[in-house]
Amino acid sequence: MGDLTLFVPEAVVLLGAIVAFVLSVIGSSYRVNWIASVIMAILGVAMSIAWLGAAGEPFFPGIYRVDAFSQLLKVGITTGLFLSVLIAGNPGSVREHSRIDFPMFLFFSAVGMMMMVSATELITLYVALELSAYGLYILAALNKRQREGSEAAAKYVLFGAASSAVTLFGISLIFGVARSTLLSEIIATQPTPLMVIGVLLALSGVLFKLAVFPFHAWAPDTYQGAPHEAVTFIGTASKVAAVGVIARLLFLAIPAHDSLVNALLVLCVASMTVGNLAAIVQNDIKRVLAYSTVAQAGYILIGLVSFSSMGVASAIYYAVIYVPIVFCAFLVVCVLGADGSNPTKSSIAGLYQRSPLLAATLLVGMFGLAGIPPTSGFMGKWFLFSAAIKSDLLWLVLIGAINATVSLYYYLRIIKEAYLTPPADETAIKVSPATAIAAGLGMTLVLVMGIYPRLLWELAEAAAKAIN
Amino acid sequence: MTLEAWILFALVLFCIGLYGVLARRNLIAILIGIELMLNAVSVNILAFNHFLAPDPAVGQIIVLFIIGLAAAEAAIVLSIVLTVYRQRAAIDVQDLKELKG
Amino acid sequence: MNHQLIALLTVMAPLVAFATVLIGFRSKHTVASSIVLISGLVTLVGAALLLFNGPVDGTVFSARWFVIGDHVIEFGVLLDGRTRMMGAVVALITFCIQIYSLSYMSHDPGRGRFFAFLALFEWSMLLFVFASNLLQMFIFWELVGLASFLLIGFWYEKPSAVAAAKKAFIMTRIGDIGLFIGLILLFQTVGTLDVVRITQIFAGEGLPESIAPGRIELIATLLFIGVIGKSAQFPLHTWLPDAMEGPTPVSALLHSATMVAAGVFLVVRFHELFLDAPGTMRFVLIIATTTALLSSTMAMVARDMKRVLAFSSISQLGFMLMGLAAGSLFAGFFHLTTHAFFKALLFLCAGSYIHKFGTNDMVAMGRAGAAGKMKITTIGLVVGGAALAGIPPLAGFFSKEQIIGSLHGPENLIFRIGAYAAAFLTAYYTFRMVFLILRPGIDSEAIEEEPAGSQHADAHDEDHGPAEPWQIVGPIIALTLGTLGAGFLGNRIGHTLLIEHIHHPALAEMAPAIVIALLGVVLAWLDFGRKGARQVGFIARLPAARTLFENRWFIDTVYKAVFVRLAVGFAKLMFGAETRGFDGGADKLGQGTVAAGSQMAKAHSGRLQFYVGTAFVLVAVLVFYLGLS
Amino acid sequence: MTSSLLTMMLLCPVVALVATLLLPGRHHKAIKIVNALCGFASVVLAIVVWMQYDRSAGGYQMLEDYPWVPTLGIHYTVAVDGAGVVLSMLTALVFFTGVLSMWSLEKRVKEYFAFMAALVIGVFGVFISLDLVSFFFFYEVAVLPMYPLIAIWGSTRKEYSAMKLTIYLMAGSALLFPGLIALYTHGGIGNWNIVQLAASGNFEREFQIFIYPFLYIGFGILAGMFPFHSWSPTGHVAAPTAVSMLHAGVLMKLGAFGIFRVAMTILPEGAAYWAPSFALFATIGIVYGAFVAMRQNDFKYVIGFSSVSHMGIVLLGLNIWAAGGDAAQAGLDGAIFQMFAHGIMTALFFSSVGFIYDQTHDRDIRHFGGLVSQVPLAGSFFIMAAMCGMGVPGFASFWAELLVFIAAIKTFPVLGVFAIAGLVFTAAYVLRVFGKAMFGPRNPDWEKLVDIRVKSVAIWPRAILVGVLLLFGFYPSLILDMIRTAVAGGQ
Repeated sequence: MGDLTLFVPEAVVLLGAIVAFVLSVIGSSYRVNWIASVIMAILGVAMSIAWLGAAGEPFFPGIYRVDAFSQLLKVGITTGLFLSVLIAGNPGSVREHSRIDFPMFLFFSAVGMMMMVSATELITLYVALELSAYGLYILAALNKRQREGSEAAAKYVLFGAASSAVTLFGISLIFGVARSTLLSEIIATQPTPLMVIGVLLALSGVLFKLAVFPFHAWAPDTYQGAPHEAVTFIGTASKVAAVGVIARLLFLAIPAHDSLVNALLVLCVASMTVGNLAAIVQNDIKRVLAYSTVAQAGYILIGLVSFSSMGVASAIYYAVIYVPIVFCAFLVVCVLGADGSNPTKSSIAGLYQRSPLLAATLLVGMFGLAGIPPTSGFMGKWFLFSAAIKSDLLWLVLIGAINATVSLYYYLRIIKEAYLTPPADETAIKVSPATAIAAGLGMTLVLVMGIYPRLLWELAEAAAKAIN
Repeated sequence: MTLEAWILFALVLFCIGLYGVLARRNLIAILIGIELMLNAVSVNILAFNHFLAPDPAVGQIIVLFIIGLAAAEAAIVLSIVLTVYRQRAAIDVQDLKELKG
Repeated sequence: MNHQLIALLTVMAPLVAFATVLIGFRSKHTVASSIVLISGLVTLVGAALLLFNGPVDGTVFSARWFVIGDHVIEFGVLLDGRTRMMGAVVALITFCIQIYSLSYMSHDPGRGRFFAFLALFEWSMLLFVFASNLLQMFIFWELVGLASFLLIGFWYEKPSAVAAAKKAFIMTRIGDIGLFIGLILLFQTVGTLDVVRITQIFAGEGLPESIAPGRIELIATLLFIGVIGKSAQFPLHTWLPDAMEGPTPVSALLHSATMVAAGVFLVVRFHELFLDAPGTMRFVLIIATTTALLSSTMAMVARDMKRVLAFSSISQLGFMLMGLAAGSLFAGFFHLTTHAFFKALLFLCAGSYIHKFGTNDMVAMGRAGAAGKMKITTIGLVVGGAALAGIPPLAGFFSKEQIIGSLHGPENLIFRIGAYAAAFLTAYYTFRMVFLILRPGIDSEAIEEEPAGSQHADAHDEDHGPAEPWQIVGPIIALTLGTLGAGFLGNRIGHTLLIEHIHHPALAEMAPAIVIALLGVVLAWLDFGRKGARQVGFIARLPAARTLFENRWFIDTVYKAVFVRLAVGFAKLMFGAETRGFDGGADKLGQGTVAAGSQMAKAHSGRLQFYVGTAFVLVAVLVFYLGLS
Repeated sequence: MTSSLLTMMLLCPVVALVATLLLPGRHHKAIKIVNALCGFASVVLAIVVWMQYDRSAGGYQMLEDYPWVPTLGIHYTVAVDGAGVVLSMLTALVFFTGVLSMWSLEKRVKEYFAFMAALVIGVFGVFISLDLVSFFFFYEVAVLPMYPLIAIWGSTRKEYSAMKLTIYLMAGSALLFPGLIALYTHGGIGNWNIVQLAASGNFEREFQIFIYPFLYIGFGILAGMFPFHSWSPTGHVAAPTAVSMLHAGVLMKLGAFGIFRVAMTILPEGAAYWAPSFALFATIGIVYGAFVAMRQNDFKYVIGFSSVSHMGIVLLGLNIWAAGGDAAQAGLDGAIFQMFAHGIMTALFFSSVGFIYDQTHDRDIRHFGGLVSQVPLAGSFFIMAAMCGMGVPGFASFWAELLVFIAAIKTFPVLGVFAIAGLVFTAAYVLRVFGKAMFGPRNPDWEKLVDIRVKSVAIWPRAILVGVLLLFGFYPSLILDMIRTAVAGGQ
């Protein structure tokens, strides 16, 4: 047995899940449950940050590794968790009688994600993957508008289950070739074509999580039908975890990476293009964000397919900064959709007059997604593209940059609605203090990491080194 | 039976499951298709385990995990199917196309 | 006083006046005109001092101004014979015209601005003349164009004036491009733009061996293209007749000592260079002769007094260039000087009539009793006309003799004949003008053919004040005296130009020209002057010729039909390319992207099994690919 | 010597931005005053920079260097050479006069000045950055605020134009991304410093030839390069006065400056290889812009296409520099001078047109007549700007064009002749506007127009701009000597 203290961040989040569970069982009010959850989430973030420098293996050798890589991603995950919990003070789109369980699923899922990024053994990885997914499946079904919620959840869970079956099939192939499930042993094996196929198949489950084409189609539908607060979590933390897993798995096939890279390049380009194109004509803001997620997944893949330390670092960097950026966008969705409805372009019209804070948050979020300085999105893209060009993928960067241009079109249209179109209803929007804090926090994170990227980047570089 | 035969069998099983997922309209049938795919994987792993693995216990443990996870997954899928049923009084996958575009 | 100070005062006084008036006193007319007049006087005195006791040669002032590559271009004032002489002429004539304008423009609401522009005009011309390098010349050449644009279009609410100003600017600018390119090539060839250096190089120091054959010809031709535009030579002459849309004092200035004179002065300035390009000189000769003849014919049928004078200017400019091209610097420059006097005089006289009678039509003026009512003006007109016609012993006679004299030798025979012909026509149309005013035939046929549009005269209301106030009479008298006397200054001018031997033609040489000029006068007398003359010129009796001449050989028409339409068509084409091609194309691309997005969104049909199926098919394809490789 | 002058200059708009954001939106006057003060401060600092710059030494001066992301070699490095000094001055002037010319703004004052300050931050940043990343960072910062500025305060299809402009410029950035990064990865010196990259000599000829078009076209789009110019007139037309001033005045210069500072400096061989082709495009742009302008009836479209034409001159000059040869220096001097002159001139243009438009809400030249007599001052300012545009001596742009043309005749004789011929076409369209709107019979509809009052704020920006145009028009070596040091350090 290793040093169990290394498991503290996960343990805190797990404890949070248990607290939330207990509180719901003893019938306390949602308010109490929420406050407790916020505290636990803050603890989780604090512990993750405190354990940033930790390294070692808390359990049996080879199956679970705590290192710079996993810890940085955990910070991202817990940040996502914290922000998602913070704005769930009054989750209007979640069914009334299910609200009390809402935080618990977030926490359980977060535990799964944190384990995903630390898992160094295939079955552990798979279990963590499923653990993180189950909570999300349930969360998706909790929409107040149950007809939509159930459809969203059904699509999500069935697609998810099918791709996890494929993942498992891939794992079985890897196992067959390497005769082990420990990544450290697999990596030592000479990869055969079968092994490469296995890696590709095994990736499908995480590609699904990241919503990479062709495993993306659930995203728009689920985003649209799931409660806003749940989507906030799905859209932030789970991407970080997925990036971590992909980074780990890809390195299994490094020696034979040419064809695998080509395969992933196809997915990468297709993701960016499909996501951006489909997002153009959307009216529902959540659908826009869903398709934009698909495109962003493509950008992240640019870093990963660069197959270099810098590429991984840039992907990690992007995944982490992506959390507050997307959060800024979803925060607005949550506030505007507090009655359970989905905000559309027309419902954000004149947002500036109704709430300058929300409009600014939206602006920062959109600019972040579009990669406009001084938001962190710009630096993120810059790092990704730098990595790709270092790996001689100039054309990929060109495609990515053109896609970024296309994406600007729909981001700007949202901003235009918020700032230009006069509102149909001029009443000011009330923003709760917690939400205001969350908005401020989100914007600060986006801007600070854009203007001062150094700290996070160096962490990401260390993380990328740790993975090799 | 040789390893190849087992693998072939697993592959066929997997494809049958996949067919179920893609072609059946009933949500429960789709779930069953997924279960078949998982079982195919189990077969696969056991075959590899039996013929190749240094330590036969590993495969068996993996399969136990798979079975357990599959059960949990089934529970979740069923519960969601139930909500679908409540809303639409049907569990036809073809009805699930209100969210689109 | 030292020369530097005088020179600076001379050239900068008008600028100070211009700036002061424009910024501070645009609407305080009296102050404005006083300031400009004072500056004009300062300039005049300065120019006179420079002319009579200035140093013969040398740059008296220079300041680092600009850098091209490694070459420093300096802003300088160069004094030598040519510049001192020309500067004095410019200053004198401008001052006369400024005084004249006091009365002429006295009722114009914009006269503050008018005087400011006059000062700008004078300043530009002076610095053009005194420039120490070609670039500076070019700059002030352009500013002269700008000032004349502003003055021609002075009555900017009149569309015809605006059109005329625009035409003047664009047509001269076409020439300027030639000059500009020539300037650059010259700079590249000899490596300097300094006037003195260039003169030295071409005068005898010799050129570097490496210069490609024909290079000097090319440069000279390009420079001459600038002259064609500025001095209104064929084929860019058409702006000048239109340019009298401006107030008459402006025309007087434009046609005598500034604007058009600038072109000729450029050739004077770089005469050494032109002499080194014999091919170009032939070309200049051809153009100049053509222009002299062509515009004379146009003058024969015009009834607008200012238009007749405008055509005569074109023709006389042709004469000057003929002289220069024939190799005689003195002849060309002499004629430039004398012409400045009598042409300014003629325009001032014309303005005086126009001011009084409110029409530009000579027939109408004559009928209104112009000759009787305005004696001094009429004397001026007769003297100026005689000078223009080349009647001895007036100014124009001597200078024209010099030009014809310079066209000696068999190779110039045809040009000499052309010059005689032009001289004949000049005498004819000048005296046609004189007789139409002096001896109006009340029942002559000419009256019935009132040309359309001759009532556009610039005098706004008739008969204000005395017919001949001192501000108008004074300059006319001064210029009349100048016209009477300038012809005898030939030696003096030659001396100033440092020309040692001036060829004074003998009487026998002069005889043909005198005879021809008198013939022209006589013919004019027969057609217009004698009692009972029908007052219809012999040309007017030839319908074909008349139509041709009245329509100015259809040159304007052709320009309008070909070049203007070509430009407009080209602009239309470009506009179409922009809206449908570059701009429209970009829009199309955007629309295409959105349409693709719409299709893409439609593909997400919401059907789960389609989603999953697509994913599996694609994964299968990739697996297949991985398996193969 | 280290000094923080440049950073201080950069901080002027930053202070303006922060102060504007902190001030309550209803205090219009306070916001305007704060911005005007910051603008004025930046002018003062630009003048100080101008004075402090040691012309005899040349090269890059007032260097400040702080690591930003050190492991990737990204620094915040600022320094100026002569070109940077001149263009910083331009920016400061346009910033200050831009604020003044929007003094009467009443609509959403706070956001307006915030966005404008953001734009100016970007522009300053580009002109002083020596690090490719910070260069591009500021470049993008400068571009984006145009969208809200046009879309909110603009006119005539404002949303369409704003979107078109932004997308077009971002498409340019799409080319810059791979181009700039390739410089870094290929440079192999582990940092993004423009000077060091240029000196590294690690770019072999094939690479330069391959990468150069990315950078040239990417920056060129912002410079209004034919055939990728069509965003620019559309944007001009829609933009409000001060935004047009900024847009044509400084924003388009960023593109040209990028070509000069990044593409040509780092990739000289590639630049030389492509120079004839791109010079051809630049020349087409000169003539083409003039001809299209001849057909336009909207004041701002005319000016917009004139900008295409004038920026063609800038690009031509730059390409002459890139092509090398005897005339290279003159070409570059002319190009940078033209950037400055055109910036001031266009700002003056737009501020005059804006003054008229604010009262009439009409910009069709056919609907006007005799404006000089109706609004003598505004009309005169317009005429002066137009004359500068025509290259009339006495105005700054004359010298700039002169230099470019002299160099063009030497390096690309045929193109040079066409470019010079463009002067005639320019005169044609400018005079057309004069004839239709400024001169001619007064249009009775606009008899009630109010002219610029001599004692109002409105006269200041115009007077300053005219003053600058004339100052450098009459005494060009004042600025030219500064520009010339650019090359001493740059080459």
